[in-house]
Amino acid sequence: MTDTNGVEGLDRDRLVWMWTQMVRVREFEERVKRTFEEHPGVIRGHTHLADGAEASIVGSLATLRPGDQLMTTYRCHGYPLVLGTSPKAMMAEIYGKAAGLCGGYGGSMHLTDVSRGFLGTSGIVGQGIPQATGAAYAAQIRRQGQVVLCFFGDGATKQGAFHESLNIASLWKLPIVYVLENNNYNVVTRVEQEDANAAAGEPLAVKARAHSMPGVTVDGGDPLAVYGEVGAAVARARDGGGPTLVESKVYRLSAHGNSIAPPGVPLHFPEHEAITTFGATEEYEAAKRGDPVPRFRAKLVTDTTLSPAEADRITEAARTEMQEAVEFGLESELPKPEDAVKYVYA
Amino acid sequence: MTDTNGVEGLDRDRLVWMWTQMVRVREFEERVKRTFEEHPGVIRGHTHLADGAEASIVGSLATLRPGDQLMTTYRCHGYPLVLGTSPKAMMAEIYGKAAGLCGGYGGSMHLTDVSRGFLGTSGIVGQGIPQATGAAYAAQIRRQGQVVLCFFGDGATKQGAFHESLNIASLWKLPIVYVLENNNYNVVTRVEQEDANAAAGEPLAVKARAHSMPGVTVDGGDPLAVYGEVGAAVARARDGGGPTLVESKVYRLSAHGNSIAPPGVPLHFPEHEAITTFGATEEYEAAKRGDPVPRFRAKLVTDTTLSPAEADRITEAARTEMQEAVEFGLESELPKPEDAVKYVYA
Amino acid sequence: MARELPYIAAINEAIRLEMQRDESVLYFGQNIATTKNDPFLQEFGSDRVRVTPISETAEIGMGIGAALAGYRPVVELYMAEFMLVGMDQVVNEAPRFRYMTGGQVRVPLVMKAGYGFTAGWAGQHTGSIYGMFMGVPGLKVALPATPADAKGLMATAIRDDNPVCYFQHYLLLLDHGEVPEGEYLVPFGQAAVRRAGTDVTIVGTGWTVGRALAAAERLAGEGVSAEVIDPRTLEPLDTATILESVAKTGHLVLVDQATLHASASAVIAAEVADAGFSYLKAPIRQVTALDATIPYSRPMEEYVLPNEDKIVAAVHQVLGSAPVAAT
Amino acid sequence: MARELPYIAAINEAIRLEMQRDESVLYFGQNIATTKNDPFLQEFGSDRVRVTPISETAEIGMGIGAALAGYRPVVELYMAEFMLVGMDQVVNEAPRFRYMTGGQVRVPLVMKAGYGFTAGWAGQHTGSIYGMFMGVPGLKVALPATPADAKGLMATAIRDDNPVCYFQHYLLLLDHGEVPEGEYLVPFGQAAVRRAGTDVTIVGTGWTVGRALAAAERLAGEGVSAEVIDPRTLEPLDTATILESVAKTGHLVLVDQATLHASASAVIAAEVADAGFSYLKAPIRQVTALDATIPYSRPMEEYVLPNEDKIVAAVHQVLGSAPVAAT
Ligand SMILES: Cc1ncc(C[n+]2csc(CCOP(=O)(O)OP(=O)(O)O)c2C)c(N)n1
Ligand SMILES: Cc1ncc(C[n+]2csc(CCOP(=O)(O)OP(=O)(O)O)c2C)c(N)n1
Ligand SMILES: [Mg+2]
Ligand SMILES: [Mg+2]
Repeated sequence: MTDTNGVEGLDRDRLVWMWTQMVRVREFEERVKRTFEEHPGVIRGHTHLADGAEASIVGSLATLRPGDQLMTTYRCHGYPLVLGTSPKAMMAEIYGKAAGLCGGYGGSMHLTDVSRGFLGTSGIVGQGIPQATGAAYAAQIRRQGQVVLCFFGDGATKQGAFHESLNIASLWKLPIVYVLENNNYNVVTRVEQEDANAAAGEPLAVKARAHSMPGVTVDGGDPLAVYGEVGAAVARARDGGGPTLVESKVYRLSAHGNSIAPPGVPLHFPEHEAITTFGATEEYEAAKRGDPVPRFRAKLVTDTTLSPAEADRITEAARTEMQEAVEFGLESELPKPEDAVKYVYA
Repeated sequence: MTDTNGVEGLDRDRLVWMWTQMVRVREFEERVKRTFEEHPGVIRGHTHLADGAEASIVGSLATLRPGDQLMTTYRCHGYPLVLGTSPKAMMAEIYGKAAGLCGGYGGSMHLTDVSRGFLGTSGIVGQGIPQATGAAYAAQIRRQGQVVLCFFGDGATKQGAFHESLNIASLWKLPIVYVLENNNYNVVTRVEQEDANAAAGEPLAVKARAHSMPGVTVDGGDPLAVYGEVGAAVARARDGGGPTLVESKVYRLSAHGNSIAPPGVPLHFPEHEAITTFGATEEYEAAKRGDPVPRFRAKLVTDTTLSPAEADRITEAARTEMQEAVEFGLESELPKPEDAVKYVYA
Repeated sequence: MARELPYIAAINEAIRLEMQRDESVLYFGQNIATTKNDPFLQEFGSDRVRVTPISETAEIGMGIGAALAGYRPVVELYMAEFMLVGMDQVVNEAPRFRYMTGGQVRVPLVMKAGYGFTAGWAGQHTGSIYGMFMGVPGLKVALPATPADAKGLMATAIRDDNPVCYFQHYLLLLDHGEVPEGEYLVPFGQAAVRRAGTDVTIVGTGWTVGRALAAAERLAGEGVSAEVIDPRTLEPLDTATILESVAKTGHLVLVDQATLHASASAVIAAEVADAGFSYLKAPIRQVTALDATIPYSRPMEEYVLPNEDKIVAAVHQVLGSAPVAAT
Repeated sequence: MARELPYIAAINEAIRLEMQRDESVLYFGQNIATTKNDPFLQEFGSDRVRVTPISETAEIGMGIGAALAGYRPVVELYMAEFMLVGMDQVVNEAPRFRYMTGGQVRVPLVMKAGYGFTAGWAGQHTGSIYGMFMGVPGLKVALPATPADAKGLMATAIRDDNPVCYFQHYLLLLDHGEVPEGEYLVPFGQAAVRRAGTDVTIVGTGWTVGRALAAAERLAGEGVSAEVIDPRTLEPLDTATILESVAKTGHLVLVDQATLHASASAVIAAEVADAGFSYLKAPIRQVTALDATIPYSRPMEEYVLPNEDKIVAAVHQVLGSAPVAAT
């Protein structure tokens, strides 16, 4: 058994914790997805899942200290689970219940847990990036060594907001790490269809060059690799060394989101666009074979950090936990209609 | 006398033409500036001059063929003069007269001459860049070998619109050349105060890297150097090789624009911000010593392309021409008030 | 019997017919035509049909540039809120070029986006923000409420020489209705009287037209005859048809999915309170969304939206209060 | 005698006093504090006062983020139109965070910008676009018309826990007026009656308040007593004060620098046409900018703007037409 796996500061407990979080995210998302079939009508609007990005999320968040902060996109279920937010409150939110994390006001796209440093999400592509940058400005002048993580997708790098923010962060040496989750797709558009770097065979991390900022690309399927790169960037940011762009290459294992339809038409979760749109079944199958959750389990089992039995127990516990979240969500009450006019103004 | 000065395709006449155009731009701008003192109240709103950028403008536009197009910012007086637009119509526009290039609707910031391929300007920083990119898309699919030049300032590269456009142009291999006139200032902000590249001592042309696009930096005080770089980029664009970012380093020799004041307070043209804001008199004096108009004259005279007497005649002719423009502008009629509701809809 | 089509298919039919008719019509935007199987791509080729990156500022700006250069782009923007990231292009660039150049250029550009998706899409994807585009000189705004209008207004938008915001309603996408075949144009600035009536005028747009019609049906059961008007375009706005109706009914109820102060109904109310004042027998009542961001959860979402009950109640109020105004 | 200050100095005084009072207040934006001599920089240091690049989307977005993280940023945006390039942040982000998180957060953010610079600044820099920010739940809008209000509304804006658009008027920047020293707060949602009168109510905002007062003065010479009201904030909007006045005068003229369909006056007219209908003795008339982009040349610019003649004429119309409504 290796205590650190070559990544500084990760002992056995932490490694097991990392895999546990990955499993918890996966099990949560599986149940969100299944809700569309098993409880039609309970989830409304648009829901985006993090399955496939677990290693990247956990590897990133494992680098944080209490007091650090983050902001994300609409694809936001993974982060709070790792931060310790109650999956019951999260599922209840996704089900639109009063006991939800945001009281049923926000839903799937806007899970936020300020008490754990998760300041919020934007459903508008790229627009959370300057917001996280502003939080990093606050962290800089508060001088308590806080760091901000900013998560967004490959598509978001095509929004001007991305570049405007990186320029300022670099210029002001803000304590922020930009984690670009490159999952190769913006809905049904492949990254090389919309990104000049990708079309030229370059990594998206080269965009950092435009802002005299370090940019790195990492295998987002490997939580330790992510931990290493994001951790180095976090350490530099904490030391006043400024921001970093970390491109984390992931593959989302579900479709972009559930089907989009007017009320009355039942919503469902379609197959991945690689298959439905591009007929690239083999691409998808390969991604499935590289699924980061079993992959990291295999690694931990192989190097005897984790026994198969313990792994099974962890999985089982996550299943139970998330099933309870589903039940909690289903049984919770809907909000009172007239509460809709609360929280408009502070 | 050298026929080409090392730059392909420039014979003596063309070189003299280039210097002539530089002088014409300078003389025009001088008179615009003087109008604030000599004819107070005639120019309203905000006026931005091109003095200092003449070599860059002429070197760039000399690369164009009939049918090519361009778009610019509010700092737009130089380009149409070189394209052959009547200075009388331009001055009348700046004076708000009915005989103005745009009938008095647009004023100094919006000089446009569609008949010469000058499609328009935006007064909103960076917003003309996607527009020029759209014109380049039109040129690409029209398949007549047209190229579009897109002019903007160093400050504009901090607008998201800049990056969004460059990505698409690179991805689609659009026939466009982005000419970034880096004059070191955004009003009273120095480029290293707002730009991460400049702060890191890098040229702004490195921004092109973010879009897998060639980026070059050129001495914008030397029309032949500009002609060479923009010309190479135009040739590549015309051949389907895609866009280029050309950073042309210039120094504006006047303040950003005239003073900003409510009606009733007379407007004037202040001294350059290097002096008024930063007390960097020597910086400004050095720029004056490097003034591209006498500099190119000296070069042409030294290599005997131009005789001093001919240079004087050219200058005199430009003065007369621009003085006539002033007089035309002053004598022209104001528009009819009720014409204000024309041209709202096509 | 005439052919029926869903609203969404009617829109696509209009684009397709206009692209067949006029080679200068382009169609581009996010997440369209990303494979060779795309029917637009197959029929019109990749010069005229292109997927763009998620770059609304550039997309709309490029639409303007291509329009200045002689083309007629239709930019697919999916949701009206996404236009906000490129809002300067929409309201401070596209509609100003012609004017600022003294009439030298035209900007024939269709900005096509959905709106009003109050089906659990929560705070940022459900807006009814057409009000922001009203009163922008040079800009036109179309809000089709039926499949036929969806087709006819799109065709007109594409042929218009000005920038047009074409806002389709997300809740109507699958609504079926008769749609004329072949060339079909619905003129801008001509309201449709969706139901004739004599006691009260109800004006709605988009999805609220259906709510107003349902309310009118219910009111008919009570013996109240409501006239329902759909302006179809907000710019130009056909106030004449509304005034004519109010001249007849003396009562006006306006239904709007936007909040009160962001609504098109406020603009209409203000017009009628001027030019139609002498016709009015009672206050003008607006039935709008409540002043809240759209919440995710269904009971709260329903609570903030206009509905038939609220419309019927408003009609009762204006009819009941008529004697007050007469004193 | 109380101290006089120009409008612009009053704004700066408010920011300075609030920054002294509360360390969490930040001030950043373009082209401010670029040298050590800047008074804000000297007094408050570069943590709290910073020049930003020309990146409105990032500037406003960063304001939101800093607000979420506990600060109270004032973002200097210069001209309201420049907010259009970051419009999503203004209307679809800042005002929605609190609501979408079920009240977990607050976004105390002041977006400060000038507007209405109809002094030859032509088509893209002269807009009166406050209407776009009305009816956005969660957002407040202040439009100071006097130096005192410029100070008092800014102080209130900075202390408000919600995003506030603070729009100063470019034509008023050098107007002098009495400004209280020290702490001075003007509450939001409280209109000011600028002149008392009995025959007609005139409502204006910003620069048009002065035009309305001048018209009222002229009308007084004719024996017409006009009450002039300045709402001071558009959100919240003090309709009560306007209704009270109309209850007294029976006549309403609204003056707005925006075009008719983009005006705040349409919103006010609609409110009065409902809640104040029974008070009205005549049509509600709006005096707004004509439906054109603002032209550069002076005669055309003057032509499209509201002015005293137009206001006086509108008052004549509503007073003259009063008997019609009484039949
Ligand atoms: C400004 C804007 N444009 C378009 C959309 C619609 N949209 C929602 S998610 C999405 C794809 C984003 O792709 P990416 O950034 O790669 O994130 P991913 O969903 O792959 O995690 C798009 C286009 C939006 N929400 N906002
Ligand atoms: C979006 C936007 N923000 C701010 C302004 C105000 N403004 C006008 S010109 C200018 C400076 C632009 O600098 P640069 O791009 O370097 O061009 P230069 O004036 O130096 O030629 C600024 C900030 C504007 N017009 N548009
Ligand atoms: Mg993606
Ligand atoms: Mg500059």
